[in-house]
Amino acid sequence: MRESWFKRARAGLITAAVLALVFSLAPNVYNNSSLLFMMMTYIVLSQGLNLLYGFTGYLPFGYVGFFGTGAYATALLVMKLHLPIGLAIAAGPIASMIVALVLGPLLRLSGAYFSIANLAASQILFIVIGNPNLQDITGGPYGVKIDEVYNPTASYAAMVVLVVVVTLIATFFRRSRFGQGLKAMADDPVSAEMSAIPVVRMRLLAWLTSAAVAGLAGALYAWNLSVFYPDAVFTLEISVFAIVFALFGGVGTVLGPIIGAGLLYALYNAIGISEPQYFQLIYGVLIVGLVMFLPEGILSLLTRRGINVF
Amino acid sequence: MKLKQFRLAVAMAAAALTAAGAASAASAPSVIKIGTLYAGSGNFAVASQAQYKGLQFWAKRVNAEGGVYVKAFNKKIPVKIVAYDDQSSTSTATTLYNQLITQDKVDLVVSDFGSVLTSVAIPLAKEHKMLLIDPTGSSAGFFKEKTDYLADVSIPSSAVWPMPLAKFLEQEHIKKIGIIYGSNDFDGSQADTLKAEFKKIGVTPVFDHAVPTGERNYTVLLHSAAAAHPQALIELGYLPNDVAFLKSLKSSGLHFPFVFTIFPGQFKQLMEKNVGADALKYTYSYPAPPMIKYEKVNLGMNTDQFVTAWGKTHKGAEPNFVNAGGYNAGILMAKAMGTSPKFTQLGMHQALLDMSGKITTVVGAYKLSPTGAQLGQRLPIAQFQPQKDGSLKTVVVYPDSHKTGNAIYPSPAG
Amino acid sequence: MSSEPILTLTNVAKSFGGLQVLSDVNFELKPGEILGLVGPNGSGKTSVINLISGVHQPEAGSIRFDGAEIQRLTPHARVKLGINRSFQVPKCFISMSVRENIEVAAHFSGHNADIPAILDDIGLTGMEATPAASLTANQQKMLDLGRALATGPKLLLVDEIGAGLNPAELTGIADLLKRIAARGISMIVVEHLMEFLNKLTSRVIVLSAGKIIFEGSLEDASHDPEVVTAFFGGAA
Amino acid sequence: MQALLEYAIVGGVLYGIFFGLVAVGLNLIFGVMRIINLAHGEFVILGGFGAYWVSHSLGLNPLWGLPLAALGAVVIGFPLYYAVVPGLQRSRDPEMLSFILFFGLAQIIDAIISLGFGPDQRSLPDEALGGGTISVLGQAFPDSWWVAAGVSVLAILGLWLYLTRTRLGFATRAIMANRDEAYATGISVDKVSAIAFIIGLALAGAAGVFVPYLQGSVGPGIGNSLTTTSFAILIIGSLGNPVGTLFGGLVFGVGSMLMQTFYASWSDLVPYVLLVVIVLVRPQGLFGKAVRHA
Amino acid sequence: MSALLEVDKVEAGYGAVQVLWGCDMVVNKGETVLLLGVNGAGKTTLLRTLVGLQPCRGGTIRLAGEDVTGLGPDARIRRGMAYMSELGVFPTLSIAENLRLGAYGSSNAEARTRAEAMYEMFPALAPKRRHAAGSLSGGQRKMLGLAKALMSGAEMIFMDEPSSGLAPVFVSQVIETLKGVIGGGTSLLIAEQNIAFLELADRGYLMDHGKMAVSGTRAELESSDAVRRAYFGVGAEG
Repeated sequence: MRESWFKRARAGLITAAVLALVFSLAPNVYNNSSLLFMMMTYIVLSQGLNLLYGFTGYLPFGYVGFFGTGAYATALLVMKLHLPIGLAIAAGPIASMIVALVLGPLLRLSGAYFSIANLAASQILFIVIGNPNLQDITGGPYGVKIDEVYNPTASYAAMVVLVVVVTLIATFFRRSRFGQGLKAMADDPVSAEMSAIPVVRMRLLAWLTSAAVAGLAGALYAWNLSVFYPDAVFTLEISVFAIVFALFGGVGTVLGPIIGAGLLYALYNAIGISEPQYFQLIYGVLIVGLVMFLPEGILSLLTRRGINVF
Repeated sequence: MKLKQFRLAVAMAAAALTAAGAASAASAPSVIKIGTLYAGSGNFAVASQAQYKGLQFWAKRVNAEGGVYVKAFNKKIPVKIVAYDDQSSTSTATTLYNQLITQDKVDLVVSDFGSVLTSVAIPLAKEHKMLLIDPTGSSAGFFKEKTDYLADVSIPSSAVWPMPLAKFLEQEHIKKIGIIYGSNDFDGSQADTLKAEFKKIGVTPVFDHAVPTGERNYTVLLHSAAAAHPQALIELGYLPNDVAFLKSLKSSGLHFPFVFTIFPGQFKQLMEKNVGADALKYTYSYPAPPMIKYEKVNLGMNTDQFVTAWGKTHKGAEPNFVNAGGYNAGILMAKAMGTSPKFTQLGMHQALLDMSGKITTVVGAYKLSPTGAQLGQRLPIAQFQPQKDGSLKTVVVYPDSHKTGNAIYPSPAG
Repeated sequence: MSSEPILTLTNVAKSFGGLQVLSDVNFELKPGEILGLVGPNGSGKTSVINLISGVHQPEAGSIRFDGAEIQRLTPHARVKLGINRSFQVPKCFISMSVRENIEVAAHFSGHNADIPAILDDIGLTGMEATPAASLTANQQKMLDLGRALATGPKLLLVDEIGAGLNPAELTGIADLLKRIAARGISMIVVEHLMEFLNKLTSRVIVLSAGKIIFEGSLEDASHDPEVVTAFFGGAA
Repeated sequence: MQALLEYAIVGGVLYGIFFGLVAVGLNLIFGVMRIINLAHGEFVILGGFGAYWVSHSLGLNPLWGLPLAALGAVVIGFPLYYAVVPGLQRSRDPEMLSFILFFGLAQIIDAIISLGFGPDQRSLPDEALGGGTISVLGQAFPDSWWVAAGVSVLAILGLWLYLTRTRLGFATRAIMANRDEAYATGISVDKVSAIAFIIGLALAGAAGVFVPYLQGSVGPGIGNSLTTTSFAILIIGSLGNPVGTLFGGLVFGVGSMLMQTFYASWSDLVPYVLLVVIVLVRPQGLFGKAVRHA
Repeated sequence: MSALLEVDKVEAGYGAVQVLWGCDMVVNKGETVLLLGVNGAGKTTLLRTLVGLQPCRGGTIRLAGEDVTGLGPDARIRRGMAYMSELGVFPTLSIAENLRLGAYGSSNAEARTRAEAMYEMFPALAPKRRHAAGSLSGGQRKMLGLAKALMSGAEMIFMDEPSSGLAPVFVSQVIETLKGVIGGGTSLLIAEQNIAFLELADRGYLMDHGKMAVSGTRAELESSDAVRRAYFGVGAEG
């Protein structure tokens, strides 16, 4: 009855392959690899956010908290314990999942309350990590420096892999029973329970997955940046960008966040490079315009015409 | 096929790059491109734009004279500044630094103001083997190992800033000291240095509090500090912290015999406008050029000339320290281009090292360490002493080599 | 069929914000039996369904299903044990198609549901791909029932399924519920419409202000003075 | 130690009352329109720049910034409301979309301030609000703090009177209680909401007048922290209740000042920790009365 | 008698679902009309469409001869409609405040006079005027909802299920109260599933599946087989 797993995953596999190809070849054409790296980072973050918001309806304003946690976990393990970079990176998502578990009770809140409480949680993480009293542990306000493992090529390659992995996770969410269950929960949690869906557990699972994605992105970002201060990985801007990009593309789909982040981040940089004086102004106007005229995201141009978007 | 052509193009571009890197006199560029970033908004906007203005000021002057003399080509070449707005964001700064290096293929990169926005450029510069001209990124952490790709040209490493302050306090036998400092690299490292220096002479601060970098409310803190009865209260913050601190101090009605803040010495006009001359009187700061004058310079303009020239191009405005820092970065780059036999990053770095200890500019003696740290240009200590007409005179009270008057200690109340 | 009750409620009580909605509720249900649950608006009928299905948890008393206490179990765990329900206001997954609505329930309950048969039961054959959002209110009601059937329930709680249906539809749904019961599925049917209930069962429980005031046949209920007062008050 | 404690408490009360004013406009807008005004802090800053302009360019007392804030709120708020709010409310997820829209608006306001005034901090003369100190319980605080707290109390009291004593105020609360029922009652929901929006902006602007006094200076770029702190305060208090917001401000002010006195570097944590604890333990806020839903 | 409300082929719905299918209806001045129908028949949607809370997708609605189809609810209510929803009150507002809002378009003095009249009509509310409406019992809330609707002084009042959520003893109370309202020159359109309300009505309509199935005088409806069939589900099989 049901299509084979391959058939269901096909669109995801193609998308992942295209992304891998594009980002592997792009540095040959346009060698500002930092920009490409940041674009991938935002694709991953928007997609990670989409896993939560697009499939469960919880919008985490404080998503950057997981990103920063992952970045710091990796950097500190390299700095303090001299772990090999691979192991340190693996610790990034683990750390952010631990944070997500601790913050699990926030999922009891709804709507704006969840979002704002999550924002507060990310600020708490930032203030604690950047606090001078914890300087010996976290580096405090001095930030971290792991330039001994700095490797832009390898970290770039790792981010390409992460883009692929996240695309596949999103495909799983979009095309699997698990994802269908999440959608059902978002539609109606009571009815979902009555369909034997373990609502609380699955919501937590989506939350942990989303956190792990941000943690891993943070870990790779830390590796790629190698010298940074706490606010570089805890700035609210990262949450806001991920949210704006995901919504711009269209949440609840796989392609939406990819297109949203890719297009809007490219546009952001195009404005920044061509019109530096009016950078902020133009970007602000653009965002306001998007929400007013395309509130359902750019993919709604297709879905409105009845085209089913992957 | 297409891919083949593409590969060929890439290979050729790479070859061209290598050739440009090892450039000989073969082909002189029509302009020298200097890439930099500034913050149009955000936390660092004020200082960042001041530094950018200084650099622009230099470029304008150099171009008015037909460009910068490049020894490798034995001719003057005009300079062009390529600048982007990083909005005080490190991630935006990262991509824009890379844009300057990889797309605009600038000849030299000048980092944005301060350690935070400089930090992300350091690994990028190293990766692309570009010399990073760092006017104001002074975090001690940057200068731990030898590098050919970093040169802090305009202000000393923040760890050495407070050395004269510590010495001065020791000289004045001030032992009960209170410190309030911001939780950031710039202020934290100064506080650490101060405390380490005090420890050497057996002094432990009677009041020692880190505050959040965004702290703007000092009224209650000042009251707590007063309860410890310090002979000297030192506040180490960013510009908005200093403004809030001095305003709170004035309106609180509290009085300390000795008060030190960082920024009035660098942005005197701005501080006077914000907190009023009354709030600044008898306080101490690091006087930076143009407040202290370096008459005998052997590169570029001396302080007075700089102030005059700046006024001419900026409707009579008085430059601040960071303006001078931006200008200083320009003249040092020019000097490096004018002396290096090869127009390469390594060549210019070597030239900058060779100048070390031999040059004095508008911001003072220039001394570059092999790790890229700036060791010259120590900031003296000055006190703002009120004059009869109500204006404030900046009196350098330490060290003796720059001294223009005696400190009035304890400062009179009221 | 054993004569052991499949469901037993003992001294069940529930209140919301200080308002006692149910007190001292006791009754049993035998396998394959259909029990009517009637009472005026606000008498606590839906609360009984909510407590059995786990949407709410009782403050006191016990609920035993198939020999085990279930009052502390989550709703989805109870679904897996074989309890399901329909909702008075149908709660379909509106972002999904008809088929997906049923599939998702079948999948998560682990029940190997015969989806075409269910679609046939609920009269939505041929509409598998229709988005649930564009079904009529009555079709959504049927889909809600189909979703419940897809989990392979042993006990089905039916909440006011007749409301808004015309006589022909009511007859149809009564027949359907009878067919379902004939498969050995026990049922509690909350209903306003006595005639409708009459087609399904003779055994009813009457609730009033959160208490059971009558248990017996529908026929007897209509002659019970307490029931008549509770139902028709002074208005009829 | 006792003196320090007293000083921190009195200071915290004054500071907290002022922050009640900072947050109350956000509360009103969130309560009535269910939109998240992420540009709230920017409107506070605009008020600060307005006062600076009044004082610096017109040579007037900065308190003239208060009527200017009201006027500005009408001029900006009225077209802004009709341009964005009704559209947002028709959308799929107004709360979340408003978050992005107002983030964009914050960017625009920031950019306009930067282009118009430059990036510098601006302060106002202390003398304009007295310049001396006033002591209570032997604890001296600058005149400007007392003026700010006084104006804040009056503004919040005024809002409370508006909400509880006037027909439009009833209508405003009715919309907070149930928008649909408000429509059904014949309330011109859009007009009443627009007025609430304007009042919210005016209160933010009024708070901005005192920012240079309580924060030393005003400058573009402090908007974010003002907005997040305001959110914390309105949730510590209660949604829709101006008196609750005042109370939330007090909890924040006293908490922060006590923390600053004893563990200064952690004082930033106060609003956020309070917020998280309160939403988990008592989501209706400290001041909210649970309404029974029968 | 002249027609106050004329409803002509009104259509409405939510999203992809159409609920109302060409509904026609007339309410004359001073008349009480009962809109009967079981749950889900479309009564609430019709009322919401008439008062402007739900967009009208087709047909016209006229009040006193004026086409109000395109007006918003506030404009319609200003023209003399009032609506008592199933919820009926603002739970967080006091009783006095609820009443004041009922007379939203009137002056303070006028509202005060009418409120006093309401406290007379509903004496149970008078001592609680400063209490939150949320603290009232279900029956009292219905009273308040009715009083709030009456406060407007509207010529045409729509009531959605005044009996819902009430114990039978309260239902009769509501009916008694409504008897006091009728005859004051106000037109009432009462949507109910409780047939007991028929005793109040001059005429009635029966809705079924979003359509007007039957209409007639009270006597006609009482004796109508169609009503029995559709409504009680009896008689269908003979």
